[in-house]
Amino acid sequence: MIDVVVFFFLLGVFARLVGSDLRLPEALYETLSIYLLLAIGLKGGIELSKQPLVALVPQVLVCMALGFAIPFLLYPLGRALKLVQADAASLAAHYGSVSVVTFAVATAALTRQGIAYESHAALWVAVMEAPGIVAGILLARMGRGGATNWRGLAHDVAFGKSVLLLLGGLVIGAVAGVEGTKPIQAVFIDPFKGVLALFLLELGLVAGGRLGEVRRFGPAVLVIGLGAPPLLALAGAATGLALGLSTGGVALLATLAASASYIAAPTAMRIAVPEANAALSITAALGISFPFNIVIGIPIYIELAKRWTA
Amino acid sequence: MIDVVVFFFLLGVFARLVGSDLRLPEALYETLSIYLLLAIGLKGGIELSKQPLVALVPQVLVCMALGFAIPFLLYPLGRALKLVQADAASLAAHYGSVSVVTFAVATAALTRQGIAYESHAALWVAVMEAPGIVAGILLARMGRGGATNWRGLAHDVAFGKSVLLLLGGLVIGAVAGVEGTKPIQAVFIDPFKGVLALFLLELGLVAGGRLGEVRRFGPAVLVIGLGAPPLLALAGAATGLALGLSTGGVALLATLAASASYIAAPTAMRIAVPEANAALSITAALGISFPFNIVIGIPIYIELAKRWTA
Amino acid sequence: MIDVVVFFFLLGVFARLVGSDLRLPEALYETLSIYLLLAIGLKGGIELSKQPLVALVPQVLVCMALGFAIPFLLYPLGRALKLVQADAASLAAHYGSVSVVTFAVATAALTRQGIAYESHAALWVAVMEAPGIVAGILLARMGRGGATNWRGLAHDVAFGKSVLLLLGGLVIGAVAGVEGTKPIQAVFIDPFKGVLALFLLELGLVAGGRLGEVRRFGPAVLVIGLGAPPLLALAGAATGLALGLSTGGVALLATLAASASYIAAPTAMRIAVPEANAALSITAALGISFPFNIVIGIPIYIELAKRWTA
Amino acid sequence: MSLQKHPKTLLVIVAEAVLEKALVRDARERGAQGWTVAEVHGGGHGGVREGAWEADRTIEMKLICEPAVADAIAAHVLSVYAPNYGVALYFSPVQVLRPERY
Amino acid sequence: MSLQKHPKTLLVIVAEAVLEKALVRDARERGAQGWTVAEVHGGGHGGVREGAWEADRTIEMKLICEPAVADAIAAHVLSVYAPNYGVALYFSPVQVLRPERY
Amino acid sequence: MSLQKHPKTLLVIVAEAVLEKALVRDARERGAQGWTVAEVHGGGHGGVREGAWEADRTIEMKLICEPAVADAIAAHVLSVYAPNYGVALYFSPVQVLRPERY
Ligand SMILES: Nc1ncnc2c1ncn2[C@@H]1O[C@H](COP(=O)(O)O)[C@@H](O)[C@H]1O
Ligand SMILES: Nc1ncnc2c1ncn2[C@@H]1O[C@H](COP(=O)(O)O)[C@@H](O)[C@H]1O
Ligand SMILES: Nc1ncnc2c1ncn2[C@@H]1O[C@H](COP(=O)(O)O)[C@@H](O)[C@H]1O
Ligand code: NA
Ligand code: NA
Ligand code: NA
Repeated sequence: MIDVVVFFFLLGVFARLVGSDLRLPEALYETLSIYLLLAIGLKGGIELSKQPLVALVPQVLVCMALGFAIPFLLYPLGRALKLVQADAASLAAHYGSVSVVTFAVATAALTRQGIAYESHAALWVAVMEAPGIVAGILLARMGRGGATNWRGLAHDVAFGKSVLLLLGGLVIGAVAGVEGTKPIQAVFIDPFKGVLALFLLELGLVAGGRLGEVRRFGPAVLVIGLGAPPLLALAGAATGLALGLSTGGVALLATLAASASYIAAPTAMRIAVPEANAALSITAALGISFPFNIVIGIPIYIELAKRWTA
Repeated sequence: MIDVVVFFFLLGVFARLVGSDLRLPEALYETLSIYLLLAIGLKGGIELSKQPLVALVPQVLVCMALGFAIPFLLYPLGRALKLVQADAASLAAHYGSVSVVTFAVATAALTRQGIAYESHAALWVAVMEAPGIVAGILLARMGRGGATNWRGLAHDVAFGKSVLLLLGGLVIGAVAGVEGTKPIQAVFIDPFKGVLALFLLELGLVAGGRLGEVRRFGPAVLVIGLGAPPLLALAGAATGLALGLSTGGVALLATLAASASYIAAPTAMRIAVPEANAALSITAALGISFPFNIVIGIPIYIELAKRWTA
Repeated sequence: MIDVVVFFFLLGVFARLVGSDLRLPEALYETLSIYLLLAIGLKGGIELSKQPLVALVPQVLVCMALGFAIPFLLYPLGRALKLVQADAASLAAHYGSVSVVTFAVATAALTRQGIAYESHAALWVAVMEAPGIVAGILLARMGRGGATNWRGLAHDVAFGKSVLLLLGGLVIGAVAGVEGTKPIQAVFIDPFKGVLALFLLELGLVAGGRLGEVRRFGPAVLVIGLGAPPLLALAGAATGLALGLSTGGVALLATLAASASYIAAPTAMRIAVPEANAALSITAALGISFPFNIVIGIPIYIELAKRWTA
Repeated sequence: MSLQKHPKTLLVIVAEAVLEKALVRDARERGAQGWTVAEVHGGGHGGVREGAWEADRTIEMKLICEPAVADAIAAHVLSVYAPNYGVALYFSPVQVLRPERY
Repeated sequence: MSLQKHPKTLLVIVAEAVLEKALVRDARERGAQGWTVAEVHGGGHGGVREGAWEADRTIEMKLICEPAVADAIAAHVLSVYAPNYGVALYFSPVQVLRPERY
Repeated sequence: MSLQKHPKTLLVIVAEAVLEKALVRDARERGAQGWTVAEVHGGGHGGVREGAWEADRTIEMKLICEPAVADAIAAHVLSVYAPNYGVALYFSPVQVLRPERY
């Protein structure tokens, strides 16, 4: 059975395709994304408070390496599909980074199916935001003059909204623990899935708007949008296996690898690689791969994880 | 005892009348209305999932006919009160369509009094949005040149925010069922009345602002604003009886008939009948009939339904 | 142990100090403040419904007198620190009025520690908003020509958002009572602390922005920002003792006295005493005293109340 | 600086928000190559418009274009919308740098 | 097109949002027949104004009116508000179509 | 009224919101003493920009300044940002009252 939150996404896509005037106010969009980042961080942090931190260092490093490696995998594919250097690199960066909402949909699916996963998985999300973006910028600059303001960029990503809220939530959850966070659970834990549903409605509206653009960019965007996720999911799942993760953990790492960023990456690439076509990347990431992942991909990745860890 | 949510409406009216600077941000207004539409739809849809759909077809058709007929009842009254054709027609259209919040207040009152009603009543709301608007436009065009872009209009109403979210919620609720929607109930079911209270605070502010305008439009607006609801409630209750609805169902259909739209109708009429005075209709609908219905009308319609179905 | 909501404040300050792009949409800020005011009022009102109102009259009068007296205590201090008349008076007005969020943090701390307090304390907050502002304006006008539009000012404060929502909530809570408000508790009671956490995140962002300004205003702002709260807390606690309040009540009155307004006062003073430097007051109130109170002050005031009422 | 500036006309249309879609379409049909919209509130002969409900919102649309295009759009707005909608419009001479884009 | 255009003055006032009500009243008293307000943020001699809290919000008010009316309003704003509030104002010549409305 | 008016240039830059911080910095470095920003949406050669996601938002920045300062800022924006970003800019002659502030 499809998870109920996915229906909200489809409703949004439908509304957009039929030209409905439905629009969620921008302030709501921002509020929901702030909420989801904080809530995911907090939940992970509460779990983090129950275990030794040192054991997580290898996981963190491997996750970062995975995010950094992905653009190097995808870039040649983009070039082979006749994308110019900047576009191939920028697109690759989006897939190197991660989509927090795709992650949330995957955890919801796991919970529904009663499959356990590493409770601190939010930490992986937080550390996988940045490396792919850095790799994408390196690829865009490769063999070219243009100097990159690495300091500014590092600052913008490390202290950007996504990483800051995820890590902030993680730290607060870890420090305050189960007891300390009890009074705020009615806001940050219980309504999580309902809020996710609303956010998916909004993302459906945006993704629906992107679908119309697919034609504009030719087959490259389709090939990458549909081909990259399963490919990267394999890489993610293999990494998860190598790290000895649980079934749910393997599925989540596959999902993270397969997912493409549509918050941190677009903004960062717009500043660092302005010559790249922003519409192309967002169309692939949000118009194609995002729906693919939440509707078709995640069930497959979970199935894959079950078999590989059986 | 007056329902607590009505107090929030009165607080809003009071704030406006004394010239308070209290204003709810526009994004909140939009968010609350999106939420209420989705939540009402979802709730109805969950119930819909428990029963055969075919049995509802007659109800749906009769509800639509009722909405379509109402403007033909009201239009002569408006003309008799010396309103010009466009104004009488536009005003009639508002009453032909329905107010979702009035409906919500009525369901809350029924629940509080422990009176059962057809659990799929949200479906009536969804199908009663449009017919009254169409009838109003026909009346405005009657015996006149002006061509109406019916295709564009049909599109705008069918895929407009209200109908889309109500039907979207209904379908999601029906497909996902009780089990499937459980994870999102903390957002869409439990807080419903509290959110309704907030929305009524906002509507109170708007209605309070309209009260000052009543004088501007002379007695016509008062006569219709106060006279139409009880009249239409009778028509609605009679229709409900004829359909063999439960006590609560009769009360709800009376309420729907008596209520005037202030979301879908004003926007649709602004486009289709721009020569009508928009302020006049909104003043009658939101400044007079809305408060009348939620404070005085609904208790009366419930009482009426109890007697007629006894 | 620090209350979890305080961590959200610190996260906001941190985000701002490191120059993060994190910003809460303005509509969210407004929504949260409307929610908190209503919720605090409602909670107090529900309690109010359980007791005789007449017994509260002396408390109310003494609280108002305390708020009115505070600016007369602080003004000479400001002048001694070389502030010009308008600035000293405006700053004093901020401390004469109260901070609703500081109050909320204090009630949360009391609840966590299991210390009882007068359940109608929200009433104190409502009546303490205005007197300090009036006193501050008198001080600014003292021995000067400029006429003050007292009527307009009285209107703006009495029907301003803060007082209106607090009193509105109180009245609704008192009239609807425990039973009547049950259906809206899922919105106005349960999520209170989580919403408070979000609001503190936002206030942290604002306060963090103010910290950079501290230097600009020299030592005066630091001396008052850090010195006034403990001083005023003593006055508040003493008043609480004199009124025969419970331990929690003494702590709350100390907190109210120590807290500085950053909603009602800045706007009122901007209109009534425009020649005062608004940035100076907000820097002291929100940049220094607010963090001081919620991190260090409140635990001390509670300790103090425990000893004095032992 | 030796910036080459070119005269264009800025046409500003303040109108009920419900007209936005139609105004964009009409402006493009008459030769406008771009448009910018801000959400505003205000008042005029039709009373105060505060954006308190859906049909009470107001937009300000700016069109930088050839004088003849501005005239065509303004004439259309004046004859089609102004009789029944709250509309204010004005022209202002401006200078642009890349004239082919406007 | 034979659009008949009429010269008017556009007066733009950027000011602290707390002044909005007063500015509308003052402008109407001095002959303005309409006004349009947008919410903005910015910075100037009074520092950066980001709208981070209630008294930190900024508005931009536009008034299309007779030159003499614009002058009267500007003079009033300059003498009454500018000394103590963050205010920027400028005049711009514009052309309108229905002159009696401005 | 004997208001003393002084000519200045109003430079309006409509650009992707991601550029705001950089534009403020660049404008100040080139002599702008203040700036005003409004959130807008619109469309042009780069397609429709609706603000539907983070990198799709658009701002309109207004700078009242000396003509030479406006030219320097515009030249900079044109050479550095316009090649890769959605940018529209135009100049308009305005008059101000307190010339030393702009
Ligand atoms: N003289 C004016 N100056 C500035 N804006 C105006 C003026 N007149 C009208 N407007 C704007 O245009 C809208 C519609 O104007 P009206 O049709 O006169 O009600 C108003 O709500 C204002 O936002
Ligand atoms: N030169 C300028 N160009 C554009 N806007 C300005 C300028 N100077 C001031 N402003 C606006 O006017 C407000 C108040 O200006 P000020 O009184 O100089 O701080 C600022 O916050 C800006 O929004
Ligand atoms: N002719 C125009 N009139 C008004 N605004 C424009 C015009 N052209 C472009 N813009 C604005 O500038 C932004 C970027 O323009 P462009 O680079 O042409 O896509 C658009 O999204 C519009 O908001
Ligand atoms: Na990825
Ligand atoms: Na009706
Ligand atoms: Na105080």
